[in-house]
Amino acid sequence: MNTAPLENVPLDLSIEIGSLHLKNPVLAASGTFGYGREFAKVMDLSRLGGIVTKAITLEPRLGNPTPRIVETASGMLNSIGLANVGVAAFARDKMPFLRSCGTAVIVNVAGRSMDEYVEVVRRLSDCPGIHALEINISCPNVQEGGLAFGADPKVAAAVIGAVRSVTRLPVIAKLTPNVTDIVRIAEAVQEAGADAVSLINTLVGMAIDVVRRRPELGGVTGGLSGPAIKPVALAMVWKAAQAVRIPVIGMGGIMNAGDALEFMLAGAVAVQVGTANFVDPTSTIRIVEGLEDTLRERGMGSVKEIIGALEV
Amino acid sequence: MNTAPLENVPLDLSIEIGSLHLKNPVLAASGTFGYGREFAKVMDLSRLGGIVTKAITLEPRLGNPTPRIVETASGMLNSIGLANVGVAAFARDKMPFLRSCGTAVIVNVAGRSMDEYVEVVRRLSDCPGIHALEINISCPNVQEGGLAFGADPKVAAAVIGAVRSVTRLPVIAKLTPNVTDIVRIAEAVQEAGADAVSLINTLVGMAIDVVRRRPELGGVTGGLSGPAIKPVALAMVWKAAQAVRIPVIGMGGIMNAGDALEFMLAGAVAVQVGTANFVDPTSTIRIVEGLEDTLRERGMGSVKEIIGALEV
Amino acid sequence: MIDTKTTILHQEQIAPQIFRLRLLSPRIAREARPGQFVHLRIREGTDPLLRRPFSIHRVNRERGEVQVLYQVVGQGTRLLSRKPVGERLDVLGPLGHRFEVSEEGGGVLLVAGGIGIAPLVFLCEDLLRGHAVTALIGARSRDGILCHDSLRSGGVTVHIATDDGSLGHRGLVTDLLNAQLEAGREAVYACGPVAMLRTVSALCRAHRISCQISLESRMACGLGACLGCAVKVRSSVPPGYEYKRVCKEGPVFDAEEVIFDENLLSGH
Amino acid sequence: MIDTKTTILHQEQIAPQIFRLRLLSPRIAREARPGQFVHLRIREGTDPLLRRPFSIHRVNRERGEVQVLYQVVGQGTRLLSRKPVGERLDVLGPLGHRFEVSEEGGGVLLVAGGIGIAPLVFLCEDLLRGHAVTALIGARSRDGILCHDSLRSGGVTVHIATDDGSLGHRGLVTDLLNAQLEAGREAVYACGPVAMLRTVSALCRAHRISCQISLESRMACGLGACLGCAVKVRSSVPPGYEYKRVCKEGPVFDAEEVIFDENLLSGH
Ligand SMILES: Cc1cc2nc3c(=O)[nH]c(=O)nc-3n(C[C@H](O)[C@H](O)[C@H](O)COP(=O)(O)OP(=O)(O)OC[C@H]3O[C@@H](n4cnc5c(N)ncnc54)[C@H](O)[C@@H]3O)c2cc1C
Ligand SMILES: Cc1cc2nc3c(=O)[nH]c(=O)nc-3n(C[C@H](O)[C@H](O)[C@H](O)COP(=O)(O)OP(=O)(O)OC[C@H]3O[C@@H](n4cnc5c(N)ncnc54)[C@H](O)[C@@H]3O)c2cc1C
Ligand SMILES: Cc1cc2nc3c(=O)[nH]c(=O)nc-3n(C[C@H](O)[C@H](O)[C@H](O)COP(=O)(O)O)c2cc1C
Ligand SMILES: Cc1cc2nc3c(=O)[nH]c(=O)nc-3n(C[C@H](O)[C@H](O)[C@H](O)COP(=O)(O)O)c2cc1C
Ligand code: FES
Ligand code: FES
Repeated sequence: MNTAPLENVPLDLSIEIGSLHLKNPVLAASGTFGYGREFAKVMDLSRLGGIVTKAITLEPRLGNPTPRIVETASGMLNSIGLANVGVAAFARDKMPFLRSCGTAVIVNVAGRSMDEYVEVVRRLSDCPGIHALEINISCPNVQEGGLAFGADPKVAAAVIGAVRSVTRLPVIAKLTPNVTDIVRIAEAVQEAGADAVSLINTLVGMAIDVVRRRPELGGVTGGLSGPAIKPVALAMVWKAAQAVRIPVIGMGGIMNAGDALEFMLAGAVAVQVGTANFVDPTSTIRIVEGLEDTLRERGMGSVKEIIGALEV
Repeated sequence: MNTAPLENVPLDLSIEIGSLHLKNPVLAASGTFGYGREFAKVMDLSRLGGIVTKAITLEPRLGNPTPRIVETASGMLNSIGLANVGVAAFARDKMPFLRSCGTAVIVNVAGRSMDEYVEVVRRLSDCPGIHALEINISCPNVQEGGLAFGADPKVAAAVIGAVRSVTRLPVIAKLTPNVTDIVRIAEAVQEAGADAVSLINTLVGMAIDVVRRRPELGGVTGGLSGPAIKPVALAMVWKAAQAVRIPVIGMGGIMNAGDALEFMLAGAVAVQVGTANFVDPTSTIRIVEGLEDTLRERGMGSVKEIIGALEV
Repeated sequence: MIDTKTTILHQEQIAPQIFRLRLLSPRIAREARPGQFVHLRIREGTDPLLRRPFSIHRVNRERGEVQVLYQVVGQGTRLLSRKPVGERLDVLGPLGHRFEVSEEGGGVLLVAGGIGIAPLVFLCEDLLRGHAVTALIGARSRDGILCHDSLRSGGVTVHIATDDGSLGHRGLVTDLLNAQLEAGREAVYACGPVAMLRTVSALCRAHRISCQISLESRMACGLGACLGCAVKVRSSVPPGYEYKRVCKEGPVFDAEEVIFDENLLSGH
Repeated sequence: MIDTKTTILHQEQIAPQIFRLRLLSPRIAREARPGQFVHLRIREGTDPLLRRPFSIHRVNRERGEVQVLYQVVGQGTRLLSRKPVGERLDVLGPLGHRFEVSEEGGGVLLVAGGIGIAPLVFLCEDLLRGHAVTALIGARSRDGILCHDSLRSGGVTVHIATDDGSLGHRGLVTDLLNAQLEAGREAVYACGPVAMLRTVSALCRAHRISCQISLESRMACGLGACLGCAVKVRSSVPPGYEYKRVCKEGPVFDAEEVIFDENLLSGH
């Protein structure tokens, strides 16, 4: 994946997720890319397929007690909580920059209650420059709501149905892996009107400081992300992609173009890159370039030829 | 954890799991230690708390197509299937050696049907030298049964209740992490008469060869083990230990004594060591020694002082 | 700030568990300000996965050199200490906020605990241009007292404290602080263990002397994006606190704003 | 067999991507038999997690040396190739089953594809004591033809084939096989790509000449415990096949028993 582009043949990396057109299938994952600005110094954001923002709630939230992160084998746990500036400040202070980035803006939405989800979605729908909403029914780091919404197919469908009815923006349901059967949740949100599903959010995990005999995280448990979880994510994406008609956006431990290809072969139309941004802030761009190289090397005109091309 | 024992003060590493007495809390995990013999050349098996055998079924089984393993970031996927010699050959050919090892022998039992579990348990109960049975209601690598038994609290309870009624040996229910709420399963098997629960078995995972566009494993998906899954395992052990009265045996990615201590602080009375045996075949012994060192360093007389001592 | 491949020019052990690393990076050397840090990728692969943050200890702008002074405390720093000269090292930086230095000259005080001396040496270069600098350096024993000779020869008045009395005052470095503060100072700059910083902050407040402290926190991105490095600070709006990012608003904070609670004292 | 810390005595690149590693391990050198392998831990930490298996290429019992000849194909072998002399390496071995060599002298044939030459050189030492040895060595191009000079000077008759014709016959090493087998041989020993082994096995069967092949398979334990390295072999009881462990019953198998199905051809 280190080879430079061989020649400048026209390559089609674009993909569609319902009415959402992306110039390429590589998105920065929620919570790992801030509101974009921090990364503008190290890369050209317009080369990204899109940016998914940190979760936005109705009111500002401070987030969880510290320490909030701990490294684990090939992964990390985070217990950030839903720390964010709230929907009003987001629309006022963060959207102007995001609108100017030249890439798709997908806003990740969270809430404590069904009403909160609906209200945040309503307000965001009035805000110009947003291309799609990702409904986070899967955050493991909040006491109320969060995980609970995404772990039960009926509740998941109810949230998605409710937000669906108040917005024209494409609705992406972000699913939790902490369930017995993710396919049932994916099917339920599809029926409720989701335009796409994205998976996986983090796995619930824990680490203990044996000297102090205390949890490493202020929030006790946290969400596991990074290469460690890639096999779990890939299995779920593969199962979900076979079961639903709507597009599947895959993520979990993607570090390089090879990893992204695995998810796309398994059926993901696009991928999100999370923890990798912390290891190498230009990961997303490297992955875009790596996908271009792969298409050239294999003489393929469009990235769509890869999607779901796994032979089982 | 590399320091040699400081002095030879008497240390009590023993623990009890119902009527099962273990000289120390370190067991070799099912499927990673064969039937013991392979490791006898590199260590003194009598220093182990116990050995859990590969899953035993009624008839011999060949196991899954190859390739059966693939390395992942800080972990591995296996799709061995329930390859084993069958209960008759096990009792005849493998038990004589196991009986001579000077350590507790715990036989891992699997089946395609409730009847098969019951029949295997019945036959093993007639076989001298077995200290306990671990009922594997959680193997992700078999088409029928396996995972299905462990993913539903009612089914899990039915299997455990059925085997409970045909044996006097301690019954340990081995739980799958691939569920929405492992606590409900743990509670269900406790009510059904399990003497202990052990967790976690492997997480369902997948890896793809992007050049050949094929799954890396002959069995398509497999079970993820090793350090990658430790945070997930620890969170589940901690939750289960708080919820049930029966002892919890913890495992998942334990590589050294520090890892074992994390599980014990979280409430595990004993630990199992799996994938670590492949990296260093003497891992189990190193962990026993590391626990001894820890007790000495902290001036503790018994390993029981550590169990559940996490301050949250 | 951009992502850079640097080259290891030199690495040497200068005390037990303490190493000095010299990296070639003309851009970082040029842009770096005292108090800022670099975020190092220890090695390729996924173990360890995350970068490690280190204060910029010194720079040599002419030679394009950046120095890091670090202590081996775990896997990442152990691996770093084994890197040979000539190896390339992936470095993000300079990151974070600098120590603020006032234009008016006057007497300033540095307080360092252990490896906390690292960023204060760089700060000293700035301060010595217009200020009389006194440094209080503390450590467990004489082995842990670092950089005192070079500070002295640079014109800094140095006082030393060791827990075991093997060099200077026997006791905590903060034991020396009251006398210094009573003499009057324009500003205090401190870096070291959280318990030390708490004492320094309290004494400075009592003496109404402005105090800047450099904090540590576990970091993922180092860029302000993940909110992982949060530290609790006072706020005028309910609930009376908020979080700031050590990598972005810090690592240098005004001591007044930091809330020294249990989580800060015990965690990283 | 026990777990051993060995020391790297020497490591050199002998061809593109091909390295020769010399380890100090008197015990392994003493116990090793041709066809057996060692299981190396590449580095500390969890990336890569699993050991890597390599055939024993040569031993020097007097000096207690064990040699491995390997090709860089991925992360593990790349990291191995960068290890400096003097570093300690954690090695399990010798493991697995040896090549069987008959007591009666006679003409035997070795067939090597690429890095498959590695175990056959050790075997040669045994064979040369009572047998006339011919070796067919194949590779993509002349760069990949290894050890031919030392085999020749040891008294082996060597024939070479390269895909691009840059050395010896242009074409597959198996093109040379029929002529050799028609000349009659007591036994054939082969190691190399699975497709090559399949052809060698088929031709040997056709000529009713006994053939032993060394197989590769992904391994976890290397000790026979995990059943991860299974390979499908013929069986007289239904369903007509069973699995054997490459690390225990292998890596050397009687070519007759191995089932060259799609999984073996495409996987490791
Ligand atoms: C802004 C800043 C500047 C720093 N400057 C220096 C310096 O100049 N010299 C120096 O020796 N050390 C400095 N540190 C601390 C240094 O980052 C840690 O000692 C180092 O990360 C430990 O890594 P490890 O793998 O050896 O330890 P481990 O304990 O194995 O690390 C495990 C994890 O915890 C994190 N961690 C452990 N200790 C600390 C810590 N004290 N602060 C932050 N994260 C930690 C690691 O980054 C890693 O993610 C600084 C920290 C920060 C935040
Ligand atoms: C019994 C035996 C003897 C061998 N002898 C030699 C030898 O003498 N010289 C030599 O160059 N190679 C030999 N090999 C192959 C060697 O083990 C692999 O090339 C090596 O494991 C690749 O590791 P990697 O990390 O560089 O590659 P990666 O492809 O990154 O490895 C990923 C995983 O796949 C496994 N793997 C990859 N290729 C193979 C393979 N061909 N066989 C088994 N597992 C593989 C690795 O062990 C690892 O678990 C032998 C293999 C076996 C089973
Ligand atoms: C620090 C951090 C914060 C995150 N915050 C959010 C969030 O606010 N909303 C959300 O849906 N997912 C959040 N996630 C989950 C990621 O978007 C992603 O689903 C997960 O990390 C798996 O991908 P990765 O392994 O590439 O990181 C967060 C992840 C991390 C590491
Ligand atoms: C190769 C392999 C085979 C396994 N076979 C079994 C089995 O037969 N029965 C069972 O209950 N668990 C089996 N397991 C699961 C382990 O016992 C253990 O639950 C899991 O690997 C997590 O622990 P670890 O991370 O320490 O390996 C197997 C695991 C591996 C890696
Ligand atoms: S380390 Fe990510 S915000 Fe500070
Ligand atoms: S590698 Fe484990 S049985 Fe062969």
